[in-house]
Parts: sequence; C-alpha cells; structure tokens
Amino acid sequence: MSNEMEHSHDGHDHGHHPEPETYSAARAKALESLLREKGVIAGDTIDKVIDFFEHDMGPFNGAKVVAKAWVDPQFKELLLTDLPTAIQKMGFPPGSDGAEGEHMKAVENTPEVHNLIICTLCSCYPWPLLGLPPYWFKDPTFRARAAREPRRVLSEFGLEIPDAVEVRVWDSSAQIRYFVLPQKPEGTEGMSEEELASLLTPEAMMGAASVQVPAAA
Amino acid sequence: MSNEMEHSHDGHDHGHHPEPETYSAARAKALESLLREKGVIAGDTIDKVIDFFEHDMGPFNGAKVVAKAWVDPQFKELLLTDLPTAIQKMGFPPGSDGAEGEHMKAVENTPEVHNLIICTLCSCYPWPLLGLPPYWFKDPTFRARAAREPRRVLSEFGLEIPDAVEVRVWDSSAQIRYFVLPQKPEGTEGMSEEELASLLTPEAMMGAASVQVPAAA
Amino acid sequence: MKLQHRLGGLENLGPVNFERRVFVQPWEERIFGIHVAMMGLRIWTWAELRMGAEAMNPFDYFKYRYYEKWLGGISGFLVEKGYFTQAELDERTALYLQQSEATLPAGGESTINDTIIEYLRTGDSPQRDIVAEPKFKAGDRVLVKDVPTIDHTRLPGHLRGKTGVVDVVYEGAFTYFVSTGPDGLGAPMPVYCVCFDPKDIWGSLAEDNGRFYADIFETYLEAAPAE
Amino acid sequence: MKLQHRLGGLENLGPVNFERRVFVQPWEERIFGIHVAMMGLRIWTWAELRMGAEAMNPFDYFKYRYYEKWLGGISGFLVEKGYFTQAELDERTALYLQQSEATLPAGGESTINDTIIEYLRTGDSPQRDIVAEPKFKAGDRVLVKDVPTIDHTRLPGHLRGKTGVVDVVYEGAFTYFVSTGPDGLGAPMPVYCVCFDPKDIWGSLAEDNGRFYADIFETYLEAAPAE
Repeated sequence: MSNEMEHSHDGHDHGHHPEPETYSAARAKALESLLREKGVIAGDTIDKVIDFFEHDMGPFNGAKVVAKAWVDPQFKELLLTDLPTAIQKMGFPPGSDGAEGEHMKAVENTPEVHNLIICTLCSCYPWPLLGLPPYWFKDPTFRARAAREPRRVLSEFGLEIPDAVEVRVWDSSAQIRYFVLPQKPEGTEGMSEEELASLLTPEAMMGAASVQVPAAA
Repeated sequence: MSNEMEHSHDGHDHGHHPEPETYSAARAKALESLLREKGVIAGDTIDKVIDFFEHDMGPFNGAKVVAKAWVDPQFKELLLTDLPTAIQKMGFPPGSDGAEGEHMKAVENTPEVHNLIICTLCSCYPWPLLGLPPYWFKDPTFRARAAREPRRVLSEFGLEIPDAVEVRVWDSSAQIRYFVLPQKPEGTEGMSEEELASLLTPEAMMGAASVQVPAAA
Repeated sequence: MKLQHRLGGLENLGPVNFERRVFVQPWEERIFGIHVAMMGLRIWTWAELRMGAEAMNPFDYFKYRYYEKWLGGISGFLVEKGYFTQAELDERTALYLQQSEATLPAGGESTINDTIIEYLRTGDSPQRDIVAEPKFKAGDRVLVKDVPTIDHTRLPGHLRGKTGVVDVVYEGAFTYFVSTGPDGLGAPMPVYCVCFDPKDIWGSLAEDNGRFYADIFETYLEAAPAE
Repeated sequence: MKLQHRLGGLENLGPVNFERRVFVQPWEERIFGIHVAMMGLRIWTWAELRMGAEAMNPFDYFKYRYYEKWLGGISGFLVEKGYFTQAELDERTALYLQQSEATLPAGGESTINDTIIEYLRTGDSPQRDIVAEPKFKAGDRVLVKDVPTIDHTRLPGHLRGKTGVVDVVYEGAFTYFVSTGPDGLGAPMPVYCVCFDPKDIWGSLAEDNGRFYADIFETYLEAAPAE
C-alpha cells in the first residue's frame, strides 16, 4: 500500500499536473466515478454521507449538550458520570452513539483545571457530538507540540491559561473520544439553552478556545 | 544561536537571492572578509588550512597505512592492537595523531566479518588518516538508515555482503574515530606498497565499498 | 522507528496552522465521503488508513495536507484490492482533468446507502462481551513497555518506558481492527486511562502544572518496579 | 525529543545520495576553513556546531546540505558572540553578491596561522589524566539510560532503554567540550565500547547476522537487571 501511496503522490509531484488541487479534485472524482461504475456505491452515496454530517452528526449536537449541562446541574452530573444515559435524554436522531461516538467522555473545565483534547497518533474525534475535526487538530505540528507544550500552543491560539490553572492533556489513543465541557462564561445569565448553544464552537469544546459572549446589543 | 541560524537560512529562503549557491558563496566570503578585517584570522589562514588537508591530513595517509598492513603482518598486528605506535612508524608529518585523530581505531574486514563506520549523531571521521568525510557519510538519510539496515544501504551502494558474513556497524559517538582495514583483494600479489595504496578509496576504508583492482594492462 | 508513531513532544517545530475549517477544498469532502462509504461497506477500517499514513516518508507526512494523504491512501488501497486498476484510475483522472464537468456513472443500488447510514448510526464499537480480568486497578503505578512495533501501533511513542498511574480501568475488553503482530493488539483486552506527570515524560522540557492522560491497551503495560 | 538525537533507524526514508565528494561547491571549502580556524583559535568547539544543527527544525535539518548548515551556524554564532553585527554581515554579503571579484581585507598577523596549524597537529584530546574507576568491565551487561537530554547529547537515541554488553573499557577518563546539564556529560568519566544485538534494538526490523557497536559515556549506563 505504501508504494501505491507514494506512486500516487509522485503523480502530482512530477509536474504532469501543474496545479495540485486541480489534480486532486480530478483524482477524487475519478475514484467516485469508478466506485459508481463498479456498483460499489450508489450515485448519491457521497451526497448522503455529506448530508448526514450536515444534519445528524455535527458540533450543533455538542453545543446543545453543553448548553443543557450549563443550565441543568443534574444533567451535568449525569453527563460527567454516565454519558450514554445523558445523551439519550437529548432526543437526538439515531446515531448519537454511532460511528466514532461509541465511547465518549466529557472532561470539565473549572477555575482550577483546563482540558485540551489531542490525538498524537491520528485524528480521533467524537463525531456524533462534534462532527469532523478542523484542520488544526489534524496538523502533525499541533499533535507533536500540544503534547508537550499545551500552554504555549494555546497561547499562540490566543488562549492564555494562568499558571495556577492545571492543564490536562487527553491523548485519544484507544476507544474513548473526548470532548471538553467548557466553563459557562460570565455575562450569560438568563440566556436560554438555545442562546447558550449558539456561543459554542468546536474549538471551545476541544479546549482550544474560550467561549466568547458577544457584547450586549 | 538557533534563531540566528534560522534567520540566516531565511535569508536565502525568501527569494532575495534567487540562486542559493551564489548567496552562500557571498555569505562565506563575507564571513572570511569580516574575520580578516577584524584581525581574527590572517589573509592566508583559510588557504593554509585547505593546504593542510591537501598535503598533511588526507586519505593518502590511510591508504599507506592499509597498504603496509597488507604486506607486513607484524605491522598489521600492531595497527590493530596499538594504533598510535603503528602510526608513529609511518614517518608521517606531525599531526598524524592530531585533530580528530587523537584516538583512532582500526577494525579489520575478514572473510567472516564486514565493518561499516557511521556517525548517527553528526559526522565524526578520522581526519589524519582519511581527511574529510564525503557527502554520503554526512547525509542524515545514510546515518539513519545505515544504523538499522546496513546490508540494504551497502547493496544500494553496489556492495553485496553475503548473508553468512557478519556486518558490524560502528557508531562514532564518543572519542574514538574508526576506520576499516579492508581485505586485500585477489590479483594484488607482488604489488608494491605504493601500488597497493593507489587502490584504496575513502569508501573502502569506511566499509562502504570493496577495493577494486584494475584489469591487468 | 516510524516518526509517525512518536510525534508527541517532537522539538523545534514551527507554528501550528490554526485553520478552523474541516475541508479547505471541495474535493476533500468527496474523499471523506468515499472513506465513510468504504468504512460502512466494510471495505476497509481506520487501521488500513492509519497504516498507510504511517508507512509514508515522515517528511511527506508533514508536507502533505490531511486529505491529500487520504486521497493517496484510498487510491492505493482500492487498486491493491482490485476494485479497479491503476490504469483505469489514471485514465479516469485524465478524463476529469480535461473535462471537469463530465458526468459520473449512475452507480449501484440505493440500498447500499442504507448500509452506510446504518454504520454511521450504529458505529463499530471495539468492546467485546468477554469477562475481562484487568491486571491493574485504579491507583496502580504502571510502566509502559517498549513493544516491537512494526507497521502499526496505538501506543504513543513518547510514553514508551515511562511510568504513570492508572486513573480509570474501563469496563469490558476491547479489540482492535487488525492484529498489530508483536506490537500486541488484536485480541480483546482491558484498556486503562493512565495519568502521567509530564515531567516524567519530558523532564525539564515539560511545562509546569500539567497532567498527561492517555488510553492504553493492557498489552502495552507492566507493573512499575517498586519506587 | 529532538529528531536529530535519534536519527538511527528512522523508517521510511528514501535512497541515500552516494555523493563521494567532500565539497560540492567552492564556498564549502572556505567555510570549512573558517570552522577549523575557529576551532584552532578556541572561538568555538564541535559542541557549539553540533548544538546549532540539533536546534534546527528537523525538516530543515534534512533539507539543507551539510555545509549550508555550517554556514548558518557559524554566521549566527559569530554575530551572537559579537565578532561583528548582523548588519555588517548582511552588508558585506550584499557587497560580494554585487561584486563577486571584490578583494578581501588584508587580515591579522600571520602568527595566527601557527596557532591553527598547531591545533591541527596536536588535536584536542578529551582524555584527562585522572584515575578512572570504571563501574563496568568487559563482558558486563549494561542498560542504556533514558537521560533527560535538553540541547545536546552524545547518546544515540536508538540505544536508549536497550541492553548491550561491554566490549572495551577505554583506558583513562574523558571529558566533553561543554556540560550537557542533566544529560550528564562534562566531567571526565570512563567511556565504553558497548556491543548490541541489533534485534535487541530494532526487533524484527533489524537485519540478520549483525552487531552494533557504540562508544558510550559512563553517565549514560547502568547495570542491566539480572536476566
């Protein structure tokens, strides 16, 4: 396999196709085309998959979970101690414990502890609640550096963690897919769950950013 | 220092000087120029150093040592057991135990054992006998690969080591500077030490090539 | 060693590209969709994708973008497994290079989609219903072995030879997609969350006031010698 | 970890460039000459040159040619130590870029050369005349420690945690140019030639019928546990 891989990479190294993205786009289309032609996939399979990640699995789910945990202490306790039961209560479409979410775990940010999720070996990510990982999370440089110098990397991302706050790094190397329950920011008193959910980004739910509250209108 | 180094590298990365060799040549000349201007070195210092490696320290010394060991069993025994005394007998100009040759050691190729010298950490090399290392020896890829797969690397170099021959790799990580005493090839019976010495290459004295005998005229 | 197996802590790297997008080119979303289809149809698993990336030249691994690596890995795998030939793939690629708007073939039965969506909804848990008898309990000090990894591993290299404390013993036993040979994965076994002091991993190069947690298969652990 | 400290055995690399020349550009011989002059004048040692190369981004380390790294390292060092300023160096470089045949200044006293040639002839042995009391003897099984290296080390990374057998106990005690801090070098200490079975280093990835020898400072070794 590695030889084929190199061969394929060679294909756009050696300048037959001057623009790599154009080449890659044609290659991806050729793969889909051949898989359709051979009857391996249907004509709309890839569209259906993309659609699933737009509507069923995505950070919009994680945002709702976090928002509920912020306003409902019992739910929060359940989320941290028995995540499957907590998620069941959310009424999500089927799949909230599906692919890459069979074993999820929430870790809580507090005034004393900041959590950062990484995957040094690849790009493990809790699909049902957060969707697909952003590019920074998959970057080998992030994976290498965040393991040893999380504070410095977070600082470069614009997030300063005070020295007194313990930084916990979680390396997703087996079955667990982690996500972060961020601290509820100040200035959100009285917000509805829906309003709170709209504040959440994938970065905040991986420990790479704080939750920002827009200035009052 | 690393920042300065990166700065310097940045200098020829960012395209101010489209031809890197032209830039490097000017940079090297600027260094010499400033060191001369500041009186740190003399006008002919660099020439003197280069001259020293053309006449005093170089593979021509190692070749003479190996040729003598091939024709004089007592000398060979001395070379392998008490190298400093053996080298003293060569009548070389002062410096044969000088820089990078303070602690040298010869390892002998036999029908049962083939030796290969490497330096995985940098480029340690026995200057007085072999001069300066060739590029392949300094290549990080050689250093990384030769440690674990010496037979494969040597095969790529054109030297096949039979399975029954033990391959010994010597990693020059402290004070010892190793070199290889190659096997005297067939077809060299009756050759003078001078003729024998002319057959030797730096590669043969590092275990990266066999000794070639030109077809009889 | 494969550098890809021990990225954690690698020094002297440059800044991280804090790119928040999931896909930066439209074709990336298509290749992701193909990957999910292959997973759902049991054509391949994460193991094959990961092994392909780990078999790359380490410098290419850093050079190529995430989905460029997927594109190369998936292309090579499907050719190797005989779904189509390299020539077919190259010809078809050339076609779309010349005619980017050329239409695609109709494709197989739409029931195929059901299998794939079912996979997404159900997942593929590695947990197995066997009675696990964990060797360690929470609070135990464990030493991470330096196992003889070949093509693939789930043991982060920076933990090899390091000592940590078991934080959680996960309930049940967990298999892996493939056997990793002498590396040790495959049969169902307990998995632990192990907590390390970063100073024990990286000495003075570690940051202060931190904890490093990793999930580690039992085969990678042994009891730490008494202090 | 610094990749430069553990190159040995790195997998998936491409072919070696079997370039037999020592210098491939005329300027390389000049920068080598400058390096020797700096060594002879005790301006710097191998330690500073090596540390500079080890402080590079590992991908740049593979990318740049040997003497390109020296050029960068020497330039940075001389500026840092105040022999001249970065501005002077850049201006002078620009001068020679514009006028490649411009003559060079006369230089210092020619007695400077005597010091440098004397260094080449005498060398700079790290051996120290102190009574060494080696902890190990030939035939002893030793375990290589995983010391907390920071900027610099002389312990090849692929040997860390591995067990070998002492082949030679070198006579005397050996210092190093600089202290490597918690890594352990600096004070005079015994050095051993240690023989390893490549299978003990790389398992099944090692070739058959081989031996791997390395010279290892005593601070990097401890007695191997009984088998």
